[in-house]
Amino acid sequence: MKPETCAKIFSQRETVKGHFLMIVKAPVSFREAIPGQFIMVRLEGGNSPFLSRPFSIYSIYSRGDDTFVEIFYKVVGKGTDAFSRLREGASLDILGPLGRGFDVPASCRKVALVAGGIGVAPLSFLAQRCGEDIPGTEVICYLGAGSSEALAGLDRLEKICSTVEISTDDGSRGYHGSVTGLLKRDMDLYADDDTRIYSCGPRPMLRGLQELLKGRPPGTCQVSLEERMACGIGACLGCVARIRSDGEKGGMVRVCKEGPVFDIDRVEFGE
Amino acid sequence: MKPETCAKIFSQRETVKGHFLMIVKAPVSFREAIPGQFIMVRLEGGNSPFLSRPFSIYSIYSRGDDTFVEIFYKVVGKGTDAFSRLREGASLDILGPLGRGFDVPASCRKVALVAGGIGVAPLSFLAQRCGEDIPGTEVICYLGAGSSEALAGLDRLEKICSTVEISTDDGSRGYHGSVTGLLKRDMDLYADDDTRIYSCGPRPMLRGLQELLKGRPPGTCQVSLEERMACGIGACLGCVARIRSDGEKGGMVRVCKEGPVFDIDRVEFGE
Amino acid sequence: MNVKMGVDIGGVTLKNPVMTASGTFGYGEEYADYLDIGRLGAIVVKGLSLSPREGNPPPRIIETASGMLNAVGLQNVGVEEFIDKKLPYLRTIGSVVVANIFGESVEDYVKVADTLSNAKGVDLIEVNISCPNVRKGGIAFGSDPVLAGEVTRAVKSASGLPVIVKLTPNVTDITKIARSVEAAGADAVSLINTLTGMSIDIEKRIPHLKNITGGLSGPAIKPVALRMVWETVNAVSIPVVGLGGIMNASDALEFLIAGARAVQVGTANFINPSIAVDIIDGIENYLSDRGIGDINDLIGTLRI
Amino acid sequence: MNVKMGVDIGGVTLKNPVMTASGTFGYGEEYADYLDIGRLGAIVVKGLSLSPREGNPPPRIIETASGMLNAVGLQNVGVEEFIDKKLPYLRTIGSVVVANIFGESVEDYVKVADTLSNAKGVDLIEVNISCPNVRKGGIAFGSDPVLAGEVTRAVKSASGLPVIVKLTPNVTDITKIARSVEAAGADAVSLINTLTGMSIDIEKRIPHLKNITGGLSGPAIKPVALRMVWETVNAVSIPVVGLGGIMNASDALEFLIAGARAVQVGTANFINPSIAVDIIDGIENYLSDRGIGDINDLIGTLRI
Ligand SMILES: Cc1cc2nc3c(=O)[nH]c(=O)nc-3n(C[C@H](O)[C@H](O)[C@H](O)COP(=O)(O)OP(=O)(O)OC[C@H]3O[C@@H](n4cnc5c(N)ncnc54)[C@H](O)[C@@H]3O)c2cc1C
Ligand SMILES: Cc1cc2nc3c(=O)[nH]c(=O)nc-3n(C[C@H](O)[C@H](O)[C@H](O)COP(=O)(O)OP(=O)(O)OC[C@H]3O[C@@H](n4cnc5c(N)ncnc54)[C@H](O)[C@@H]3O)c2cc1C
Ligand SMILES: Cc1cc2nc3c(=O)[nH]c(=O)nc-3n(C[C@H](O)[C@H](O)[C@H](O)COP(=O)(O)O)c2cc1C
Ligand SMILES: Cc1cc2nc3c(=O)[nH]c(=O)nc-3n(C[C@H](O)[C@H](O)[C@H](O)COP(=O)(O)O)c2cc1C
Ligand code: FES
Ligand code: FES
Repeated sequence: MKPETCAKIFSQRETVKGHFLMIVKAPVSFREAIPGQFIMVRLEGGNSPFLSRPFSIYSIYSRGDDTFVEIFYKVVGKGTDAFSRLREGASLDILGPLGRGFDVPASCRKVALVAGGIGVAPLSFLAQRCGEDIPGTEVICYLGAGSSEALAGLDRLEKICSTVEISTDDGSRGYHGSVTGLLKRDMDLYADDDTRIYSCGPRPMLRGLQELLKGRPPGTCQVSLEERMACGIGACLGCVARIRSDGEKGGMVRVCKEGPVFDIDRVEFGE
Repeated sequence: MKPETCAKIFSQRETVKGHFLMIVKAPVSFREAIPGQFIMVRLEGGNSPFLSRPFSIYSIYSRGDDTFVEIFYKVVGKGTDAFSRLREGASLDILGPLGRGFDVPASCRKVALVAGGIGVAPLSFLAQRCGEDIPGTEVICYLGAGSSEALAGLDRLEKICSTVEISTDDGSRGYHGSVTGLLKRDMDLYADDDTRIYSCGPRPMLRGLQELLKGRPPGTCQVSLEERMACGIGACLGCVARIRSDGEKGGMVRVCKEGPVFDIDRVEFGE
Repeated sequence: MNVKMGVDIGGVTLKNPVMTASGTFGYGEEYADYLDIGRLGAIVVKGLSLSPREGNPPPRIIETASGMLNAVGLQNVGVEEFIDKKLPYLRTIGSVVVANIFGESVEDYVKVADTLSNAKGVDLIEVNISCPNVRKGGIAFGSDPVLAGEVTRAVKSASGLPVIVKLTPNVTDITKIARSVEAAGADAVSLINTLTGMSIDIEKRIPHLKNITGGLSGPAIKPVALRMVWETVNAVSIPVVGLGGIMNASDALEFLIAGARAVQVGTANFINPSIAVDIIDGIENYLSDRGIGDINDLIGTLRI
Repeated sequence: MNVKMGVDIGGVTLKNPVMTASGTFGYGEEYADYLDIGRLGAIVVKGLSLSPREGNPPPRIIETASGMLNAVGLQNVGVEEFIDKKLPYLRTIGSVVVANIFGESVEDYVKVADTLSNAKGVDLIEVNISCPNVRKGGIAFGSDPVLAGEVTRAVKSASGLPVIVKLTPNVTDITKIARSVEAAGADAVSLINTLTGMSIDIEKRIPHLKNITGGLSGPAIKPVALRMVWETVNAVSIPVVGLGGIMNASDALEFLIAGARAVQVGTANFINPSIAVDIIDGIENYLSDRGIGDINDLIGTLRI
């Protein structure tokens, strides 16, 4: 049994403008969380907002007997706005860890992370675990944002990645253009079999990445998708994405259960 | 114009178990409030609870340029429960002062207050104002509660009233029985023309009081009624009580606008 | 940017598309302290009947999740006292005045409409057809296309004023009723009135409302209201006035984008008595932020 | 105090009156980690059709005030795969299993019901009649008393199992439909299914749901659901199963006091996956606190 838990906020602060790092005291079961997995979060009591909201796990750590979950989120609507107003000690209902995380083959020697905006959250956790679990692996992160002030999560990435490459849409820092444009420049670095690419970000960015990786062998790249969710556990069928069959599962597939991580070549992004 | 205001909680504490004293920083217009008037209070943002809740003004005071309104309430449901969880600095939407307060003739020499439970709130404000505005008036308060631990508002009453008489249903303190029973004992003290009785409390208590005062001249006693309210300003017609005509207004009368204070002889309590 | 906010309903120009809904704004005067009533596109007064009505016994209201139930029972001063005591104030405010009317027989409706048409100061009549027809065994006028058409036709011929017919959502197909009242000559339709609901006190095992059932309003019903407005916009060619759960400019914009020519703000007035002007300002800002110079260029621009 | 919680629906005994609603509890297995499924009175599985269905394209859900809209479009594995892959697990849980079925023609319904009647492990059939009859131009089976009766009669004669007919609230008079399905042989009715609603993205000016409209569920609709349950209880003599917005024991008790023989918990499962057992415990506590020894002594005790 892993029922919903009432969790207390341990700390919360705004990092980059409009982006909040929240640390929550969680059940010990969270220690088994895998990068790419997520949690469902809801304000305790009341109906505003009504549904729980999904957030990637940004990190898990323990101190003594206590386990902590970090989530890193951007305020985009009323749920995230309500969360951002909470202070230390406030209670949340949380459920997780949920979904299928990223697969990193032990043989992997080089990892490229392609993060668009707050899509950095699951990738940062992945970078941290790669560093811990497969030492010697090179982790290069491509981080894109609208402008230099919106580069969320950069500080931590600089500590845990071998290299961080930056792009901004307005050119205020790093490469001037999209993060896929930046990756394209470096594509020949990631030609080998022992290379893997992982990505999370807005749909147009992921679609661009899929285009860029056309012709690469299946399994080269995995992405974490975002869809509106109600249950987070595979029951409501609200969160589906169209996924190409891999022989077994295909069609309208649940992002919360079979995902949120999918091989990029299987995702049908549509128009 | 006296639109709804966003007010900050200055302080809040539990006095007697389940009873909270909340002090809110209010617009200067509140200085004109009359005992018996009330305010509509709502949590800022969100829909839980959805409607504003009415509370009597327990006191108004100023410090420097700031005006403060006190409300004294009992937790009985989800609105009052939500309010009780708020801390200093939290924001509320408040509207008021609203309704018609108690009339105290300047000629009044003796005032009896009959308070049932949290009904003490408007009466305590009335006692305070009588003391300030018509010096020399004797203010006797009859305060009833279920048991001695539920005697809310007693400390303040003891400071501002000439006498406080206590009744408890379980006899754990003061008179053993209802507060109207206690008043009945003293009824001959209140026979004169310059005497007035004011009351607030549960319906059965008010009905008992009406019974007790049968035959007294109209105007002897005023009560503050409680009905569920939506608007608080006379627009929704949700809060009506059946009031006997005084020649002008009668029938289904708005508690928020023509009340909450009515002459007791005009109230039709029904079964 | 200067935005044109005026809209036309049945030949009457509203300075903006925001009205206050019947039964939630009294006779206007109750709100005089809380907002500049002259800024409203229109005010719709509490439903008027031929004779004064006392309404239902209390309790009349109960809160529900994101909404409320009411069983006020159409308490009102009656059309005569309205004209004598309430209309003089309304004539001074500078907003369009809509008289909401109801009756228990077609003749009732006709008499009220006729009386109002002769009173200076009323610009539009809104016919509430959610009431039971006592002659026809209590079936609501608004739930039967034939009855709805009948009452519309009768009011239209009795009234010199343009007529909005206000539809009930408690029906299988609201477009049938809308088409029927359009055919009967309605100048516009407004929707939705409240959904019928109920709430029970589990301690006492009695209904919370003395009347047993009541009308559900507030944000809870907004999705239903918006769906019905959109269906109706696609079914009739007269203007549709949208309402039901509008709490802010964004909600109002949903209705306008769906094709409502105007909107009404109801229960929200109870939550914040000056909310209607906030909504007007919010709509204006939305338009000017997007360079839309005329509200009519936004109405009905939903892409599907 | 030892409280009797068992209730009877169509000759099947539920250990308590709490079921989980179709489409909100998957095929049961999804919740195995979150609660002891064997404690449930019954589980109603996601609606089953003859062939697997892909459902609607996303976005399929959007939150509303105290509720949500869904346009899942009845995605399901189809009745064959259900029997092969899902039913074996359900046979082991020790709760009553209700198969919810739907079709686009009477023949569809009959075939699904027939197939399920021959599969060991299904105790009851719940017939969802909110679906459009493609033959009859898309009019929903559930909004026409004649069609509703027809499909009920056909399913009853095809099925060896007791049949619950699940009614849609999007009708003028739900008691007409209820009486018609009762006359056609339904063993029970359940209500309500979702209210049809809509929501618009004012930035993009498109509907939030790809399907344009969706079904509204959650606490927002509870007052409407309770009113319809109460009306139906007074109109038919077969058991009524109440649902719509039940979030806690207190909500469930309102339905039981109104006369529902059992309740279903729907959207609430999404908010807290173990909520159904909390509701069972809450009902039991309410009864024992008040010295009511048998749930059946509470059902229908509303005083009006
Ligand atoms: C598996 C998963 C992991 C996620 N991880 C993170 C994370 O680590 N940090 C973070 O900031 N966000 C994350 N998101 C997105 C996050 O869930 C949404 O931003 C959040 O639900 C918005 O809630 P709201 O009430 O503030 O916005 P709403 O008021 O509901 O909507 C505001 C805007 O946000 C968009 N939005 C709403 N819900 C989602 C959603 N589920 N996915 C994508 N966009 C949405 C809407 O389209 C709309 O434009 C994740 C989403 C998923 C599905
Ligand atoms: C003019 C006026 C002045 C009031 N002054 C005070 C005050 O100074 N202190 C105080 O503690 N309370 C006061 N009340 C009562 C207070 O408004 C209610 O206790 C409160 O609204 C309950 O909200 P809730 O959400 O906690 O309860 P709910 O969950 O809404 O209901 C819980 C219980 O409270 C009762 N209740 C709900 N609303 C009212 C109401 N408006 N009047 C009476 N009973 C109600 C219900 O019948 C129910 O039994 C006053 C009421 C009025 C009308
Ligand atoms: C307390 C109250 C009284 C109402 N009285 C009337 C009325 O007299 N005539 C009428 O047509 N509608 C009446 N209504 C319905 C509203 O005008 C409106 O149609 C409904 O509340 C939905 O809008 P809302 O959700 O914005 O409130 C009343 C609603 C409420 C809440
Ligand atoms: C995501 C979702 C899927 C649903 N699928 C079905 C279904 O397949 N068959 C059915 O009869 N009802 C279905 N329903 C309706 C529910 O069973 C229930 O009638 C409705 O949601 C009201 O109850 P609630 O407010 O407790 O959720 C679905 C509801 C939701 C929210
Ligand atoms: S969120 Fe419910 S199935 Fe994925
Ligand atoms: S609360 Fe609305 S009229 Fe009194």
